[in-house]
Amino acid sequence: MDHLFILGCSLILIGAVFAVLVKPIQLALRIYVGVMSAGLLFNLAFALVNLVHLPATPLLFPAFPVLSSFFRLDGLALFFLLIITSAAIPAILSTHSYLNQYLHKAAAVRAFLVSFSLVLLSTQLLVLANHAIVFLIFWELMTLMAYLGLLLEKEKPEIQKGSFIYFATTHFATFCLYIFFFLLHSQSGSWLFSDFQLTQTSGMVFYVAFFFGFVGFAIKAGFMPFHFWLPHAHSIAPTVLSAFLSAVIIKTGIYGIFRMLEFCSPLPLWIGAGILAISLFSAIFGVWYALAQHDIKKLLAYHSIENIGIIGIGIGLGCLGMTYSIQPLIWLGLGGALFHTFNHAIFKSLLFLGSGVIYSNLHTRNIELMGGIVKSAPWFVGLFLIGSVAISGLPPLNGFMSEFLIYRGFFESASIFGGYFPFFMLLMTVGLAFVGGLALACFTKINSIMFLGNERSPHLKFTVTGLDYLSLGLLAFVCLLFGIYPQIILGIISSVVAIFQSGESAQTFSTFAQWNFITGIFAAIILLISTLIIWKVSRTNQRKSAAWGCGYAGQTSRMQYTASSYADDINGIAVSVLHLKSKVKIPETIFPVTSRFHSHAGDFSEDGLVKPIYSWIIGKITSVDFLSRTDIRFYILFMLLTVLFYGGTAILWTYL
Amino acid sequence: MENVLSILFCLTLLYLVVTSRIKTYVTILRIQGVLLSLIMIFPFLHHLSVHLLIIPIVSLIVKAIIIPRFVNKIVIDLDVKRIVEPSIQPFNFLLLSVFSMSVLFVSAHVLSGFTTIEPIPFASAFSAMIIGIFIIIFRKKLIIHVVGFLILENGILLFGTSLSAEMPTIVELGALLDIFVVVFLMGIVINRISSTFAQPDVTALGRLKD
Amino acid sequence: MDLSVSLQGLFPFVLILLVSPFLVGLINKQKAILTGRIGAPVWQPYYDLARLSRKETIYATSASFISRIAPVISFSAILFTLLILPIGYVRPLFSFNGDIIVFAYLLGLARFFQILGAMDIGSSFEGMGAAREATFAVFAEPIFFFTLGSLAFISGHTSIYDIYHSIQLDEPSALVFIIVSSISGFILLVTECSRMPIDDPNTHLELTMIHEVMILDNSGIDLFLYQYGSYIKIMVYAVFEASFFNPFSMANEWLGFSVFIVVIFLLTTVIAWVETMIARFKMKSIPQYLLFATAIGILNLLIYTFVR
Amino acid sequence: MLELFLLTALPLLNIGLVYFLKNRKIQYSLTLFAATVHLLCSFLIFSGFLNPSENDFIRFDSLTKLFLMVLSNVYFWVTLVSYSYLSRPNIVKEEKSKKLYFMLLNLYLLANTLALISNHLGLFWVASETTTLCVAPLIFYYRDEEALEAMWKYLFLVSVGIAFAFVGFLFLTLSANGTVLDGKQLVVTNFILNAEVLNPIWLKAAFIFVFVGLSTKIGIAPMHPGDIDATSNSPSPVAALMSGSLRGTALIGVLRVYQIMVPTETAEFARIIMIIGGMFSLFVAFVFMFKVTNYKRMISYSSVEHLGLIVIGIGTGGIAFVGAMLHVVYNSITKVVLFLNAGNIHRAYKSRETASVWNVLNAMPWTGWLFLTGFFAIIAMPPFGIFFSELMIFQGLMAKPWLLAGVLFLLFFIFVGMSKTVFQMLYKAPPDIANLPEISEKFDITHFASLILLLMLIGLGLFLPSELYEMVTNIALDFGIIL
Repeated sequence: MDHLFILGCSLILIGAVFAVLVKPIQLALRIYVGVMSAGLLFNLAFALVNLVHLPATPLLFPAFPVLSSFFRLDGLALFFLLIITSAAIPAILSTHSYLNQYLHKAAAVRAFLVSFSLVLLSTQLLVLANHAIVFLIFWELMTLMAYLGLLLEKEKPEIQKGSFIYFATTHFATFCLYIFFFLLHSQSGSWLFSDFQLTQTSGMVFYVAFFFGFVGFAIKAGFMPFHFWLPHAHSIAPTVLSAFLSAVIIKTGIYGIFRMLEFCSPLPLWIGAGILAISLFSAIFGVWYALAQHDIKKLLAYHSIENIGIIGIGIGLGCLGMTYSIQPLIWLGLGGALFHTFNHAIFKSLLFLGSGVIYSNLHTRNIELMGGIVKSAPWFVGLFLIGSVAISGLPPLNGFMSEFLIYRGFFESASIFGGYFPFFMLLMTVGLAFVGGLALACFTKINSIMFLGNERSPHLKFTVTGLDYLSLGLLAFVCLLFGIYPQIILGIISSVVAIFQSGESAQTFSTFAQWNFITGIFAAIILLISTLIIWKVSRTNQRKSAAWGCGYAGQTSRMQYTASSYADDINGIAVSVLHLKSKVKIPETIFPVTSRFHSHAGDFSEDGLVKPIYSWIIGKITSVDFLSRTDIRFYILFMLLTVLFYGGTAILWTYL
Repeated sequence: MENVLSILFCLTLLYLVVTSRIKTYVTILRIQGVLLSLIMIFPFLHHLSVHLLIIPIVSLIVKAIIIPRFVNKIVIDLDVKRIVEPSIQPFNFLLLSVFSMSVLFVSAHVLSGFTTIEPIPFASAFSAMIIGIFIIIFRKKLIIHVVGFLILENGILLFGTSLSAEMPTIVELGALLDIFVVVFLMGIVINRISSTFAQPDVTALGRLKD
Repeated sequence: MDLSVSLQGLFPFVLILLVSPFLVGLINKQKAILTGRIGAPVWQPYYDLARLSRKETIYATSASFISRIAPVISFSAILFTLLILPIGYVRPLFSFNGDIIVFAYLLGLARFFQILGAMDIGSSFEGMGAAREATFAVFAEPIFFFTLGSLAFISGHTSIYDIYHSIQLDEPSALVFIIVSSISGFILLVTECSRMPIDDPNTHLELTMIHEVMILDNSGIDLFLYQYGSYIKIMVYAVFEASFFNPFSMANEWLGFSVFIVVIFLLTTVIAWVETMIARFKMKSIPQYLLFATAIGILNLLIYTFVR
Repeated sequence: MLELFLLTALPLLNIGLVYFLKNRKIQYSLTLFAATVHLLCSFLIFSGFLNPSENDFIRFDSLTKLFLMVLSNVYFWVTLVSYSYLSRPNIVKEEKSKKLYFMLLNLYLLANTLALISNHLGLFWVASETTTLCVAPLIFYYRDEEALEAMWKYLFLVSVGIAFAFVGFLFLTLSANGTVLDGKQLVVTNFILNAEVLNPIWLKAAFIFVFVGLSTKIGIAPMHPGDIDATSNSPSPVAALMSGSLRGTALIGVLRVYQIMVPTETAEFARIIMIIGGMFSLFVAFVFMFKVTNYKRMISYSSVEHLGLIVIGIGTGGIAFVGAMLHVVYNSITKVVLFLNAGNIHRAYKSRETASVWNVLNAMPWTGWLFLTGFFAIIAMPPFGIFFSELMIFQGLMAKPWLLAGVLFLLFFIFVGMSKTVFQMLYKAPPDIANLPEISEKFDITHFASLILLLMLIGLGLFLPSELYEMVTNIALDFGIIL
């Protein structure tokens, strides 16, 4: 079976080669998209076929025993491979139209294409790796190639800044992972994931290893307060890459956390509780920050943090289940987290790729300058809307289904645990509901401001290419399919989660809800909606008229409600927590003069944590000047002093 | 006898510390060269083989004749002021030198208690090294730095001869040649520096920094 | 479950569909009486709906297809929440594990599209209403999960029907718990259905409204769907509230039915009374009010957990 | 003896030939021929096809073989690009330097080879002093004030340092006084065989002096400034040569003394000293990465960092020692790439200041991308070799967790500081579009060399050849490390 995968990977590499070698850039781009999507399709097929045949885990390169011991095709790896490929195919399809605006910079485009295909490749191999060093290699390669991908418009200062923050932060994460894997290695004496074991009996090592592993993966995943790189990187990346960054690359952090759970069983209680706390925090503040943004991509980036938080809540729940070996909780928590990981990859790709289409038409990311797009591209808006509904976790789309599993986990845990547990679980549930409310507010905001009403800045035309429709349509279809009929994927997930379930009674998804029932309801809702719409459209007595303006007819598009004012009510509650800053110039005379309002959302982690520490260290460094002597006599003096110092060390070493 | 010569050697060092005339520095280099050659000739007196005579003669030529002459030539060429401006008070310098020399002598004495060293040549050698370094550290003129370096080398040579270790002749000759070339090169560089910068001392060399 | 049970659930569903405008009429009538007027007849909502369904539909020039689909989706979602909610002792048409979550999120779906429909016009009046709706929803959502969620957590059930049926009034703390929960539930009702003191359904001063201003540019069949939807929503929350008192009906079907009717009637009276006596809150202080309701929920659960 | 002849005679012959033949093309061909033969010869020795004879003066153990290979490799590529470097249009002053260039290069090869293969510390000392002497005029290539200052500082500081090292060697002989070693007191192999009888006090003193003295050449802080000035102001091939091979040559001196100490109880002390020195080097690199305004100096500080890391690795022992040896190889290759491309940037922008370099990636795509790739290699990104060697060093450091934490902290900030500078050079848009210097570049020999070297780096990293690994483990075995 593995020749499918080898074929896919080779096609991805061939795509990169074509991107470099084919002379006309237009043609190169076309061939690239074709070859790459073919390669990814092969890999998707590979993942699906193997997932269906779980729990059998075949070897990847059976012909080369050494190589095949470096990789492992277990359920978790294959599931993430599925996520990667299914998010990558639409991204690749969108590449064609998105890059059209940059074709005059052929070299930069080629560089981007090559790094993009290498990102795809290294991400796929990363999740299959079974060897810590191989994992680290692909981890760093992925970081590096994604960094190179960010440089498509490298002349812009904001891109230089954002990409640098991304690069530096992820490099830091890698250092944490070094420590993590070294500790694991020292515990087990092997580099293979399948041999790693981390038990609490090892004392200090357990805590240190867990701490560094979690920090390393959490930085990549974007848990608060390690998230500060994420809005920077996502907002400046070429949109197809933003989509992939958000949909897949930050998920490799989640993948790492899943692996970590596999290593550290049995889990102590504080791990689950800690993950729950940090995740809820990420979810709430992620979405709240998102609400304050005007930059569509930054906003989506903060939503990634929120969704990572939701995934984390699922994981935390699963950890509790693992601690007390409660099968349903493991299933609902980890299964919900996995499902949400998949779903987030789908709808976040949809939204990011959509924002890419907007950017290539309007050349702005500021939502306050958009509006009225629905009139020129209703189908496009419809697809984007599907993504928005899905990410808000509303039925009948897939976002709801995964949140549903996590909610079910909470309720389930309440009936199992006694004592204080129900209370805290209820608090978590309410927190999740609060997140849902905020997400709803946020996505009604962007959909309204970006698409509805009248154009704020006039644009000539809004073109969406066929390939864009194809990629967005595919994603929207998956959203709808897994919302209404999640049984397809839940079967797979239950066999994936089996890794984490000790004991024989691996439960299946059908135990926890009458899925067919839910499918029925959702289908009925859609049926009802469609019927009503058809009925309504068939009614003939309709007419158009100007909007009601309390008698004032001279409305302009600038009088529309703005994103800032829409979000003001909610953000006003937490100005200081959110580091919101606004500058207002109010007209004070009777006759109106120029007045303005400017608001900016900071970030507590960046402004309150990272920047102060960083500038403190840099300040200390640059104030060290005893070494910056130009006089050669000092060099000789240093030499003498060093000899004396070492001599003193020798004496101390001998006599102490 | 070696001890007497070593003590003489030390006395030249102290004179070096108190003097402020460049000409004296050159003279002392000469004297030290002669003293070292004398010390090195002792093995020959024991064995009486031509083989052992080569090194003292060559070092006499290099250390006592060629190098001082070369340094002297640079001094004249450069027309540097004869007076050395110290960056430390002469008295303090003397105090520091005497202090470090006494420390060295005492520790050499202590060490000779349980190892196989001869304390006086050992301590003299290290005094020469440390005073060579002090001269480099406390003087500004580059030519004086070269002299300081040579004093340091003389100390090392003394140290080498005080050990009974035998270097192959070729290696020893190579070492002498190397030192000569180093000094020669340094001379050329100083010449260049004096033609490029206003004055050949360390204050001119401050362009390379971070 | 077999067909007869399902059909049994269908009957109250149809009943509520028919009765819900009457409930609003009842509230309005009582309000009129309390303010010393005769007021419109209780059947007035039926007349309104009939009129709206006949009238032609006017769309603003700036409106897009969103305006056309939003009322439908919003209405359908509300309709389906009704299918999940148990009425008294009767098992609803759809009852399954986790339907409490579906219930809450279906209302969310309805709200989502109502907001979009409002924003579609591009008028700042609708924008203002939509923004408020979104804000208050954020704070109302936790109340729902606190009131019903705490019951669910205590009972260990995740289906609304089972939750209500698990309420046992065998000890005083449970009684207190139920009563406080019903207070939270009332605040939720007031918020979600845009009644006083959150929103004033009567004023037509655009700046002060929430729900009414959002549907400012809707007419004809769209307005019909919105209005009917909002009537159903009130009914849903009234039933939601009345079901807290479900335990009283455990013994006897007819007793239960009468308790149910009495509670709903009392509720309309309370709403009418509150709307007459209390002025609308300042918009800025509404979140605090809602957080207060959440706090009641927390306190309630804490007391219940630790007293027991 | 054939091997010895091949390694040394050809450069020796060339010195004379080059001196008399003034045509630069002929000079170049001769030198390149010698470099190729040297490369071939050391490769044959490395891979075990040739087994040279050894005596009191000459030795070919694994350590020598490895470092010889490094030297040959660096020297070959540097020679290869030298002609194109010399033919670049430039100012008149340099013409004089060009006459001596190839002669000094040959002399350098001769001296450096002798230093590496020497078994006799006296010979080592003479040879390594000679390397300093031939590098010094090369530093002065540009004949400007900075070069003059750099040359003076390097010459003086290294001379003093080498003198210190000589003191160290004398201490070593002193430590053997009155033992069986009397008479053959500077032959390394004899010392290693009889390490237990040596006097520990003098052994420690010897190590201190050798380490401090040679640090001036290796670039271990705080003896690094001379090295920094020299590598940053010399022409790029020379800088590459110094960073890539000369530092290694000095390192082998330290390693020889350490090897003597390994069986004795003083080894632990040597390790502590090396770790202190290494950490201090990392600290210096950490501080100056945020201060440098000159990109060549930045690369030199990166050398200080990596040599520091190597010394820490040696001091840590175990797998870290193996990592350090591999690091020597990888670092030398990477430094050549960086310096060669920095030289290209310097030629195009006529400045070594970071502030006057913009947007290299667009203006000079080949140089820019190669420089960027070299930068990724030096900050230990896979699949380049340094990633693997650093990983080994870190793994070894796990035994001393706090040290590892310190190293990682410093390395992270070094990375931050360095990448800020590099990225600014590579991407920053020019401040004034109108006054841009006309820059156009074609694929030339430096790019070819960089490309091959980078591929070599990837190959050596990913598919660590068993010969190399065996060699490194043999070295480790010589140092008493059994993996």
